[in-house]
This record gives sequence, C-alpha cells and structure tokens, in this order.
Amino acid sequence: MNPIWTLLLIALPLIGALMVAFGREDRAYGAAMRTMLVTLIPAAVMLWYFDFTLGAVHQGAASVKWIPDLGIKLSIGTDAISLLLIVLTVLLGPIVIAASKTAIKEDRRKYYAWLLVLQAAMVGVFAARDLMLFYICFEFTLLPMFILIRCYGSTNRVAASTKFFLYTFTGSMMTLAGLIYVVYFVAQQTGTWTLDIATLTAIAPRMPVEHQAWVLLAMLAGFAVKVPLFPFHTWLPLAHTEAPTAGSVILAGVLLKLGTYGILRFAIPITPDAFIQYAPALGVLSVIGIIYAGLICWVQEDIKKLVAYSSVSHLGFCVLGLAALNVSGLSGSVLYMLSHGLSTGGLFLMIGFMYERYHTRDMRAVGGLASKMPVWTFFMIFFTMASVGLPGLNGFPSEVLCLISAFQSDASWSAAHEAGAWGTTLGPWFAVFAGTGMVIAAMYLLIMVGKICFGPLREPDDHHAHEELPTDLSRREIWTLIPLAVACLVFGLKPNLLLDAISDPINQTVAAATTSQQPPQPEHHIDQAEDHAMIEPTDTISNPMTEATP
Amino acid sequence: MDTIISPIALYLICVLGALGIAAALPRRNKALEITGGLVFAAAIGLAVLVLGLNATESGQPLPNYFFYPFAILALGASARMITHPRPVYSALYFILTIIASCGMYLLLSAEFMAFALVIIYAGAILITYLFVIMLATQAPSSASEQFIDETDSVAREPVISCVIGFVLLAILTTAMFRGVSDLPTPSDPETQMALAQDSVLLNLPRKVDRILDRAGVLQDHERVARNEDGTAAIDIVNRTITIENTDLHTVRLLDSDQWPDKLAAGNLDRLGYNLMHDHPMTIEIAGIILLMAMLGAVVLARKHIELEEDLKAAQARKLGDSMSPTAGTGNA
Amino acid sequence: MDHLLHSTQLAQLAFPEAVPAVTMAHYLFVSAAMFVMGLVGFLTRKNMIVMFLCTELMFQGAGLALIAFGRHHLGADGQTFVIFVLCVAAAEAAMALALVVLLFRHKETLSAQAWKELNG
Amino acid sequence: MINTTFLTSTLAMLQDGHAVDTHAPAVTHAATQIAEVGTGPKWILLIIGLPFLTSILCGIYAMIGNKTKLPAWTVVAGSGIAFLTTLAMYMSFDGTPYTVHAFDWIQVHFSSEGGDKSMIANFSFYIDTLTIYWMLFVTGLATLIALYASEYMSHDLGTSYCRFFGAFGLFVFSMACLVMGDNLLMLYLGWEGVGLCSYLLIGYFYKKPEAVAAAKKAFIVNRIGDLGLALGVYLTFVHFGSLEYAVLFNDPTLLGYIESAKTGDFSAIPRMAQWIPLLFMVGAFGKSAQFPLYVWLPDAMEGPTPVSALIHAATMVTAGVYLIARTYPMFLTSEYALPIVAWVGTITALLSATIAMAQFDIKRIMAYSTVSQLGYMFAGLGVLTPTGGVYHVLTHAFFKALLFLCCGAVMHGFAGQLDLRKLSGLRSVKGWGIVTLGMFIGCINLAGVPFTAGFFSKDTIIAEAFVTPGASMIGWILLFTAGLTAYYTFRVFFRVFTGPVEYHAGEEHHGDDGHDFHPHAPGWAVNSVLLTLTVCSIAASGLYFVGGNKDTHTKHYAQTMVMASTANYESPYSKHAIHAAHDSHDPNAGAGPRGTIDHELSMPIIGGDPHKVMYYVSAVFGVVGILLAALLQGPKGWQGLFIGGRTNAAECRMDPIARMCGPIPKMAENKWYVDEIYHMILVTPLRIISHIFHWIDKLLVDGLVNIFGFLPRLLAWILKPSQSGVLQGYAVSMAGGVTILLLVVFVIILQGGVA
Repeated sequence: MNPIWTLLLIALPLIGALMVAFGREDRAYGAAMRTMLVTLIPAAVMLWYFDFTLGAVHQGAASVKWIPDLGIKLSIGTDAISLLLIVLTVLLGPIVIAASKTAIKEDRRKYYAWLLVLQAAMVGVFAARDLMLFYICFEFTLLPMFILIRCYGSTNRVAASTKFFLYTFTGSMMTLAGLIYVVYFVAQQTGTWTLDIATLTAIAPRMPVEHQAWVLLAMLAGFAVKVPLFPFHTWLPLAHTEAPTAGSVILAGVLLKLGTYGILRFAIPITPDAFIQYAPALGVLSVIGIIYAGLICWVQEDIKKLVAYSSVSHLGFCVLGLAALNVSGLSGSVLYMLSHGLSTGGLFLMIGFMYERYHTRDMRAVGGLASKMPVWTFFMIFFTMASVGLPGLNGFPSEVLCLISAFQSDASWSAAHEAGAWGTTLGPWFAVFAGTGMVIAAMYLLIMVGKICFGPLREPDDHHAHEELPTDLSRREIWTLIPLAVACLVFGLKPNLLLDAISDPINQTVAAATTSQQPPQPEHHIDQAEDHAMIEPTDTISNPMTEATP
Repeated sequence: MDTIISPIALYLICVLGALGIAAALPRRNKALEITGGLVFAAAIGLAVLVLGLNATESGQPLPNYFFYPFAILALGASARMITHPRPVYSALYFILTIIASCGMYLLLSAEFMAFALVIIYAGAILITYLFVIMLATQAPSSASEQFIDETDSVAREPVISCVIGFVLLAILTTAMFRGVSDLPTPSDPETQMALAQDSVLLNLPRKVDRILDRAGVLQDHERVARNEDGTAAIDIVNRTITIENTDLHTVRLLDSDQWPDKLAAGNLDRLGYNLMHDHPMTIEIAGIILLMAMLGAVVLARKHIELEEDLKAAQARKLGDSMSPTAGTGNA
Repeated sequence: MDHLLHSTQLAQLAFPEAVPAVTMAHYLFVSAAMFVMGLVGFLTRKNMIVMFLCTELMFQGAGLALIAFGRHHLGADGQTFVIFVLCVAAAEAAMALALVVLLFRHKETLSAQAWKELNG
Repeated sequence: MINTTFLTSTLAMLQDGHAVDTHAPAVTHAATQIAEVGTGPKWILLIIGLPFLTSILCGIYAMIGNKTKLPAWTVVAGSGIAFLTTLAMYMSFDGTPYTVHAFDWIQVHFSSEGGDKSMIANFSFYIDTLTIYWMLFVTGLATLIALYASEYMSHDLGTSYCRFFGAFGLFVFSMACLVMGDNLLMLYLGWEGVGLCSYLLIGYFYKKPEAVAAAKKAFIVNRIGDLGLALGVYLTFVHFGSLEYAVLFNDPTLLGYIESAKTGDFSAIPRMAQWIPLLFMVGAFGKSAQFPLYVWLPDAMEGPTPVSALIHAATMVTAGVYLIARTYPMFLTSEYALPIVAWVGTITALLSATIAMAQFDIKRIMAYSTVSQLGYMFAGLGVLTPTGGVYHVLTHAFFKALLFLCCGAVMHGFAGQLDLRKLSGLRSVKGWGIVTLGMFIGCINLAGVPFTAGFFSKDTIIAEAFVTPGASMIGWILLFTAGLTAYYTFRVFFRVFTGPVEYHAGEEHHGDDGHDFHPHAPGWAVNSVLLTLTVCSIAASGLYFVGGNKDTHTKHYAQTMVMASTANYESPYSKHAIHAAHDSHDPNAGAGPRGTIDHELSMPIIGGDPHKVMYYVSAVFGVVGILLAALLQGPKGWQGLFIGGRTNAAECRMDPIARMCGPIPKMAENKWYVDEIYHMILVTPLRIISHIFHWIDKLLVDGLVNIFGFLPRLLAWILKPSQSGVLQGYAVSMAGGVTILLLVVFVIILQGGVA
C-alpha cells in the first residue's frame, strides 16, 4: 500500500480547509462537502489495498526525518486497528458536514474549515507511528473542537468549551510527562534517541514495575479523561450538550476513542506489568462508571445530556474490555470503539435534527413525535436499539465480548483452567455488575424514547415550523443517517468483518502484554523485538544491559 | 587597601541620606521637610569629610579640589529637585545638577561632553520639559496662588522608596569602593602615553599634515608619509615623523625634538574618531531611535478631535452658511 | 582655578596621567548618589513630568560614571556612550513628554496614580 | 443430508439413570461421539427468511403509502409458507438432529497456550424434535392470528397497519431465531428480538401513555431477565468453551456433571457450573413472566389483542419454558435450580390465580391466567417433567390463543368494552355463536374439565409433583390453583356469555356514536380463525393418546418429541422408571437428584399411583371450581340446573360474599399491590439514588474538578493586590527586587561564596 493515500487523507482536509477558509461564505458548505467526499476515495483505496492477512504490520508506512537529534520523525503507517478507526473517522466526515447544512447559518467558513482541520488531526492521530506526531495530532484535535463548541455551541458554551479544553489538556500534559519519561528510558537503554512507537513499546516494558506504575498513571491521566472514565467524566456531558450537532457526533464518534486507543496503543504495550497490576482498579472504575452514569441518565431531562452520560456508561464497557487484557476483551473493546461511534453518533444526529426543528432539548417540552415525524422516530428507535445492544445490531457483539472477557479474565471460572491466555485481571463480578449496565441502559434509553417519540404530541409553546426543513426528516437528513444505519446493521450481522481484521494486532498485543519482561532477559528482548518486526537497527539494542549502565 | 572608606561611615552616610531624603520629600508637614534637608546636608558633609579624610590617610592624592563644590552642588541640587513640590523648580534644579556635573566632566577632561551636555540638556531637553510643564499644569485657581496639587505636594511611599534607594546606594558604593582599587591602571608611563595619544593620530594623517603645516615643519609638496594601510607614518613612542615629498618621492625623518607641541590628539579628535571608527552602527541606531521618537512624539501628541455627528453637521452648516453671501450678511 | 585650567589643558594634551583610585571613588560615589536620588524620586513623585526628570537624573548618574571610567581607562568610549545616553534621553524626553501630554488630555491630571487600569 | 447419529447414543444414556449405570463411564463414551452434526437442507431457511422478508415488505408498503390490507396478506402468506415449510421439515425429519448454516456471525479466535480456541456463534439453526414441536405451533398460530388481525386491525389501515404487520413479521422471525438457533447467542438474539417486537407491539397505540408505559415496563423487566440469560450464556462459554448446542450438549465435562447430578451428588460439580442454570432461570422468569418479574405481562394487554394472543399468551412467553427445556441438561447440574423453578412456578400460579379471580377486565383475567398457567409449566419443569411443561405449552398455546381471540372479538365488537360487569348474555346476541363456542371450549380447557387437552397436560404436571420427593406441597398448591382456575375461568364465561342480554359500549367508537350502539359481530376471518383454533384445542387432547413410541417408552406425542431432544429427561421417581428399576433389580432404583426413594410414591391421603389418581382428583377440583362459579356468578335459573341468581350484568351473588371478606378482594383486584411494592422498594429508591448520583456528579465530582480549576484562580486572587496597576508600584517592586538580588549576590561575594 502506498503511503500517499494516508498522506492524502491528512492533506486533503487541510487543503480543503484552506479553500473553505479563503473561499466564499455561501460556497463553504459545498467545498467542505466535496472535500469530505473526496477523502472517501483514499480511504476506500486503503481499505482495498490493505493486506488484512498481515493485520499487525503497519502498512503504507513512510517516514521523514524531522528533528534528527531527538530521533523525531514524521512517520505514518496504519495497521488494521488504526485503519478501521481512520475509516470510521473519514466516514463520519461527510455525515457531520451534511448534518450542519441548515444548522450552521453564520460564519460558515470558519466552521467548516475547522471541521476539516479536525478531520486531518484525527486521521493523524491514528496514522502516526511517531510519538511526537501522535501527541501533536492528539493535542491538536482539542483546538478545532474547542472552537466548534466555543463559537457554535448553545447557551452555556463558554463554560463548556473552557472546561473541555482545560480538563483534557491538563490530563494530556501528564500523559506527555509519562511519555517523555518512556522516551528517556528507552534512550538510556538503546543509547539513541527515538520516538518510534514500535521501538518504544518493544523496549519500554523493561522498566521496573514501580516506574511502570507511575508512567501508567501519567498516561491514564490523559487517556482516562479523554475516554472519559468515571471520576473524570464531568466535562463530557457539558461539552456534548453545548456542542453543535457535528461537534457532538465527532466527539462521541472519534474523539472519545482517542482515549481508549491511547490505552490500547500505549498504556498496555508500554507498561504491561503495571497495567496488569492496576487493571482491577481500572475495571472497578469502569464498572462504577457504567452503573453510575447509567443511573444519572435516568433522571436527565435534557435529552442530549442523557445521551452524553450514556456515552460515559458505554465507554465503561470499552475500558472494561481493555482492563480484562485478553483477546476477547481487546477485540470487544476495539469493536466497541467502532460501534459506539456509529450508534451514538446516530443518536446525536437524531437529536440534532430534532433540535433544529424545536430549538429545545428538554424532554418535558417536546414529546410524542412519532405521530408527526414517523421516519425520525424509526431511526431514533433504530439507533436506540443499537445503543441498547440489541443482537443483530452493532452494539451487541462488542458488548458480549467485553462482558465475556471479564468472565474469562478470572481463569478459575473456566472448566479447563487455562490461565495466562485468559488473563487474570478481572473476574465474573465485574461482568455481573457491568451487565446491570445493560438493564440500566435499556431503562433510560427506552424512557427517553418513550418520552420523546411516544405519548401525546407535545411541542414547545413558541414552536413554529422551520422555514427550511420539512416536518419530518428531509431527504438530505435521511441520506445522512442511512450510512450509519447500514453500518450498524452490517456490523451487527457480520461483526467478523471487523473481528477478523483486528485479530492479528490484538493477539499480538495480548501476547506481548501478558509475557512479562520482568526481570530483563536480553535474549528474550531481542526475540520480542524481531517478533515485532518494527524495531529499528537491532544492533543498537543488542546489548542493552551494558548500555544501560551509566 | 580593601575599602576606600570605612563601611560604618559609609552606611551611616547612607542612613542619614535616606532619613534626610525621606523627610525632605514633599509632605504636608513642612517642618519635617526642612529637617530632612538639614539631615541630608549633614549626610553630604559627612560624605565629603569621610571621603577626604580617608583618602588623605591612604596617602593617595585627593581629586582636584574643584570637585568638591561641583559634587556638593550636584547632589544638593538633585536632592532639591526630587524634593521640591513644584515641577518647574524641579526642572530648574535639574539644570543646576547638570551644570554641576558638567563641571565634573571638565575635571574629567571631557570638555566636549561637558558643553554638549549644557547645550543639549539644559538648552534643549529641559526647555522641552518646561514647556510641557507649562502646557500640562492646570492654571492655579485664583483663590490661592500658592495652591499646589496633591499630586505634587505629597510624595508616594517615601520611606520604602528611600530604604530601597539607599540600600541600593550602600550596596553600589560598597561594591565600587571595594572594586575600584582593583581597577587595572595603565602603569607604565610610556604605555600610558601610547594609550593616551593612541593610534588616533596615525589614523588622522591629514590632521597631522595640517598641524605640521601650521607649525611650519612641512615644505612645499611635502606631507606625512603614509604607510601601506593608509595610516600616517609616525612613531609615537619615539616621537619621530616620516615626511615624504609627493613630487620628488623623497623621504625624510623628523626627529623627536622637531615634534610640534600642537601635534597631539585632543579630546574631540579621540571622541570623534571613536564614534565614527568604533561605533558606526550605534550611530545609525541612535539616529533611527531619534527619528522614531520624533515621529512617535508627533503621532502621540496630535490631538484627536472626535465630533458628534450632529455637531459635525452643525459645523458643516456653519461653514456652508459662512460661504454663502446671504448668510454671511445675516451673521454679520 | 589653576587646577581647573590644568585639567583642561591635560585634556588637550591627551591625558598624560591616569586617575588614581581614590579620585575614581569620589566620582563614582557622586554618580551612584545621583542615580539613587533619581531612583528615589522616580519612586516617590507622582507627577509624571517629575518622574521623567528623575529618569534623566538617573541618566546623569550613569553618564558621570561612564565619563569617569572612560577617563580612568584613558579612552573615549565612555564619552561615546554618554552621547548615546544623551540620544536616548532626548528620544525619551520627546516620546515621554508626548505621552504625558496625551495622558494629561485624558485625565486632566499629571498624577501617575490616576492610571491604574491594569490593576488586578 | 442428515447422515449422523448425533446425540442418539447420548440420548439413550440420558433417558434414565439405569441405562447410564449399565454403560461404561459416560464421559469417555460421550467423548468419542462428539459433534458429528449433520447439515440440513437450505430450504429450511425459509422459515427464518420469509417472516423477515414480510417485515421488510411491510416497511416498504409503509414507505409507498399502501392503504390496503396487503401487509396482512403478505404476513399471512409468509407465516403460512413458513408453517408449511415447518411441516415439511417435520415430515422429512428422520430423528437425527442437524444444523443449517445461514452465514457466519460472531467468531473470535484466541491463540492461547493451550492451543487455538474460538468462540463461534453463527447464524445457523439447529433442528431437533423440540425445535420442530415449538416451530409448528409458533408458525401455525402466527398464521392464524395474522389472519385474525387482518380483520381486527382493519380500522387502522395505512401506516399503522403496515407498522403492526411489520413488527408482527419481525416477531415471527425473532421467535424462529430463538427456537431454531443453534447456539445460545442466536437464542439470545431471538430473545431480544421478541422483546423488541413485544415492545413495539405493546406500544402500538403509542399515543396512549398507558400503552407506552406498559411497553417500557415490558422491555425493562424483560431486560432484567435478559441480564441473567446473558450472564448465563457468557458463563457457559467461559466454563464449557462453546455456545453451540451440538458441541455443548456433547461436552464431556457437562456429561460428567450430569452423571454425578443424577445420583444426587452435586459436590463434584463446580460452583460456577451450578451458577449457569440459576442465571438462565432468571432470564426465563423474565420472559415467561414468573413471580418476581411477572408484573409486565398483565400491563402488556395494552397492546392489540392479536398481539396479546400470539406474543403474550401462546408463543413468546413460552420462550422461558423453551430455554429451560433446551438447556435441561444444564439445569440438572445445579442442586437448587430446578427446585427453585418449581417453587417459583407454583407461587406464580397461585398468586396470579388469586389476582385473576378479582379482576373485572376479561383480558386482564386472561393475562393473569396466562401467568398462572406459565407457572404450571415452570412447576412442571421443576418437578422433573420437562414433558409435562412442554405439553402444557402446546395445549395452552391453543386454548389461550383461542380465549384471547374471543376476548378480542368481544372487545372489537363492543367498542373496547372489556368489563365483565358491563357485558352479559352474549351467547344470545346474533352473530356471536362462534365466539361463544370458542370461549366455551377455551374455558373448559383452561378449567381442566376432564378429557380436554388442558386437563391432561395439567395432570401430567401435578401428578409428577406428587411423585417427586419433597414436592407434594407443590402438588397440593397446584391442585388448589386448578380449582381457582376453573372458578375464575367460568366466572368470565358465565358473566359475559350467559344470562340476560345486556351490554354497554366501550370508549373506542369506530364510526358508531355512543347513543345508538350496535355491536358488530365478527367477520369471516375472525370466525374462521376462532373455529380453527377451537378445533385445534379439542384436537390437542387427542395428542395425549397418540404418538407414543414403544422403543423409547414414551406414551404420547409430546413425550416422544421431548424425549428425542436435549430435554430428554424423565424423572427417576416416576412410576415407569421405578418399575424399570425394579425389573432390573437395580439397587439404585429411585435414586435421583432429589434423593433416593425405595418404594413407589403414592398420592397422599388418597393413595395410589398419582399418575392415575390425579385424573379424578383434578377433575373434582375443576368441577367444583366450575360449580362455584355457576353458583356465585351464573345467571338465574340457567337451564334449570344451577341457581346462580344473576339478573343483570353488574351484580351477582359473589358481591355480598366479597364484601364479607373485607379488604381481601380489593387487594386481589389491586394485584396484591405488587406493582406498588416494587415501585416502593425498587423503583423509588433507585430513582432517589439516581437523583443523588446526579447531584453527586454535579456537586462532588464536578465540584472537585471545579475546585482544582479554582485553585489557580484562588492563587491569583491572593496575588491580585500586588498588581495595583499603578506604575510606581511596579517600579518599587522592580527596584526592590533588584536591590534584594544585588544584596544577596553581594552578601555571597562578601562571604567568599563566589570566587
């Protein structure tokens, strides 16, 4: 696969952003839409040419020296997991643009330009193979999102955007500190500075466990806020509520996944021993989050806040799968990242369409829309069911895998007692309590649907028909939803399209993480490094022990 | 010699000075001002006494005795300048300070700078200040001509400022008195001479020509010989001059006894040479700074007149009326 | 008066003798005292014009030290720098006074205390 | 083709303890037999595909704005063909189970140290006798009820009509997935799917808040059960390593567990394996409306009556029974699961029967009677007779569907009137003959009048309760409940269909205005369906006498079907097994999971073999119930036989008795306040907790964040005064700073700190 396609995925939105920014105001939508549609082409080409039989190998890799003294390179490449997340990102692109057509009436150029920049940054995060590039893109997603919320949000947008930015930024700073320590450690071990992620993950596990713990905590500080994990979630409902529809969709669809992606890509491979040690705590937090956020959803009157809290609850499953640290858990977690993006993204779109018509998100003011907007109701129920985890839709396989992984994670519950491969981090109680999240999810989502779709028609007093939009969904809006709905259905019925693709990298991650590198054994490391087939000159690390001694 | 004067005396001077200035700074209690002045005078006196005595004890020569009146004048005037409640007087006292420091400049053989200072500072800058003071001060109300604005009549945080200032003085002087004896001095008289006369004359061959010509040393078609790099062929240490005849291309050597008295690099030569030869870029920068300052001053001081719309209309109407003959007669 | 004339003559004759340390100390004391006086004035006087005058005083203190050191080293650099100090002082006077006029127009007072928009 | 002998030897082994004991250790034997599963013909996928297709077609009709009865005919045709396909499948079935693969669904491969493992849950279907048995009545009833609904729903022609039949088709599809799926995840898919359809159909009248609330309640309560099922499924996979029936029920570990369980030795079975049936049980309780989770079913009557008949009486609610029957081997491995199932079923049966007695809404009475009858089925499963439970499912499906459809006809004809105090003597109204007949046949079945299908299936269960050690109390309660059942069933019949003609229109007028109300009698579609079901209900009793198989010692059709499936368990305490044991002089005769008995268990008090005695005893209970109903609720001088004395619709002889009983009838009418109690002890506290969490989130969690955000601001506030904004203030600080700095440097130099 040619790296040009990945580059195009990053470059095209940026070029588009320039065109939008310096183009005419009334053409901003069209230009942005065309750009997003054009970016689908390289994504499709990548999918076509990607060799899924070598899913764990970074394909389409390219690397340019950037700051050679520190070993910083502009290095990109995708493996199966990042490819799928990139495709999700690119798929959401035209959808969010289309969803903004009538919602954004002022200052369109700035809006669409920043959306495009955001797209490029998100692709950059997933495509980066260099830590510096990753981190820069990771942080750079904040700014466009901040502007989208700040300038195009609803009433409380200033507080929301500020909290969003400061909270996630503070967390990311700690992550940066942890990652810098990792780089420093690896530099000490190998004698050369490198920020190549593959090299870092191959060598960093030699860190003593106590150091790993600190590094893990530092990394989690950023990633857990981003996910968001239970006590660090308060920015999310606020940001979601205030963000414009497109912002909410991207936030739920992609930005939250940066956290879990970070855990999968950095926390687990870099600090495997500490991760195993702290996984139960992580599991407890995610289970608390699942139940706690679910119950909070129950008493929300603001429909967007409800869905936002449901995101917190759902992402708990995702982290639970990661904490289980076994194949089913990680598979389920990656699957959850993708499917949550589709179903919750869909829900946010639905709410956005409703909001455009009624200008309220209060479920006490609006309700019984089934009689007035049957198509809207159909999609609403569809995405709700996808969110609830109805089998046959996309939420189900991921939920199953995440919960099974929690069971499996306690090997004593298996008749065959296969320790090791199952992991030993969690246990059945995690699954039981997380499973109550299913019930709670059904509860609050159905109550939401019951209030908003069913019952006698309720409309705000000052409601008047939207001049641009029909009563029910317009053709454009339906076409916005159909890709998501189709994807939900397809991945619900054929989850193996994804599972097979990601199984290689996941198996490798689990194998690497569960094979402890403590205490260091040089020969073993070399095997490990060759196994990864990504290590840079092996002679630099051939004798780490002598080089490690100052 | 570790210190020029004993630290205790020095600190006493500083304390006295601080007390004096703190008391003398404008305040409501005028009596205290006078006391402060006296204390400050005492501090100056003590300083002169101690400096003089200590210097005598150390066996080194005192400075030129003109130094003392100038120094006392400068310090007294500057003290009065910062304590006087009226800005105009402050400015005048500052002129006095400048004149006193000009005297010291003269003592330090910087006569050009001394006169330049008088001209530029006292003549130009201070006059500008005075203009601005006139311009920017409210006219005193008729009720009391002695009225002084509270801005001027009461100093701000005199004590803390004086403490800061005089602690700084103590540190500076202590440091300088410790360090001044370690200053590298041009010890060897010949080197002193060479340094003093410097290579300035070498670089000024035409000046040498002129002086030699005036002294009658040169004959027709003669001039100081040039070295290959264009400098004058003068041996400063041995005081010999090589003179060449431009027509005949002959060369003769002038002995040291024929060295004209006037052939020396004066202060102005040295300054000018230094300025042009060693700091050309700085001159440019200074020029730009002055230009910018001029422009800035013009821009800043320009009066922005913003009229209301109706006022503008009224003005325009008035203008129009004045131009029309009927209105003109009507107004008249 | 002889002494004064002598020193001028000396100047003409290109500094035949160096300045002894005690003499240096005298000059430096005066320069430091002038500087400090300027500083104290700057800190205590509220009138902006007087404050600028005080900065000029500080320039003077610095200038005196420069001249003295230049004399000590038998060089002209000290004087050259005084020229620049003069330049800066002149520029400052022009700008500062323009500013003072501007500020005075706004608040009808010369007090620096009147301008505290930057307070926290 | 079907070419394997899958499970047959295992089945033979499992049939009774005696057979197993004579064999070599079962574990090793079974291990050699693993997973030779045949693949079936692909046309069987029609059963799944057609209903799904009809559902999609209905969606398309809705999109193009169809206003005819086309959706109904589509669904009738789809279900009908599915039924015919099922029949064809039945006919071609040669006794060996097989699977039909549609497409791969979820497959996760683990490369672990112990070799590569996979979690496989495909979209494929497992056909054995139990599947066929279930699918026959599911598709058959679905066809009939769709036909019925085509007329019943005709006042809603248009989008709603399409919506109804779309969900209907989806339901049949989901139910087929549930019953036919070849792995537990497929079962779960169907399980959730029928839940969704139930939700959509209960909430069909979505403008009625009660309907929306009922739909919501149904889904959520079901979801609690689903949680149990899901956890059970996960645990099954984690413990046994497979989800596919073909592998799972051949798993040597499981077979080993069953062997030890059959002898009553549960200590050899790991705790986690014993958890699995307990979790499944919770799922079954939810779906089949058993005691703690039954509250949703009566409310579900807010849906259209055909829905109530199909989903909430005949098919979906029996999914719990199906689940337990399907995973019966696993239920055997738990010491507590089956007794709990039995007791929960019994309690449910009694409790809901008492509630049904005091209700006035005939549809609700039928709903509670459904709950009660489901309780019977669970009790049957619990007292070690899956045959009894499964047989009762079939008979109940027919007569309860019939009863519901009759109620629906009444409701339809009388503008939504369901209050038995406002209807009387319908038998004499012109055009209501078939409805009356259907109602009567349904009632005698439900009441357990001798020689009806309901009588036989109920007897099987009660008799088994008396032969199972420690379960005779269950038997007595069930008997008593049978009497209650007969009473409340005929209460409905006597009050609504006999006596003086009197009716008051309900509130749902379609064309008529309230003043000049004429009941409109059911049309041909409804009548034909009612007739068919009447015939089926009668014919179902015939199944008790036919279909026995001498080779497998089965006595009747249902037993034959069950014994050839994974639920092939026959109680070692039943007469047949004891006899077999005595014949072979096996010392372990009569030994089973509930302990050992060394003699024939006889009917308490009366004596004799409970299987035989029960025919009389339960007949007596049923007849007494009916007589009581006639006496207390019947019309005056009806046929000169009974003296009921009821002269109008509203009042009967029961009323003074009820008044004498104090608050009890009122409490029963209010469902023993179970809903209110749930609300008080579950919903309200949870809601309070939610609110508390909400405030914790707002104040504590977010508050902490805000405090951290506030810290810099606090620091700034402390330092703020230093920024006076006055130039000289800054100058003082600067000068002071320089001075202090110099002082420090100077002191250091003075002390010789710096060279």
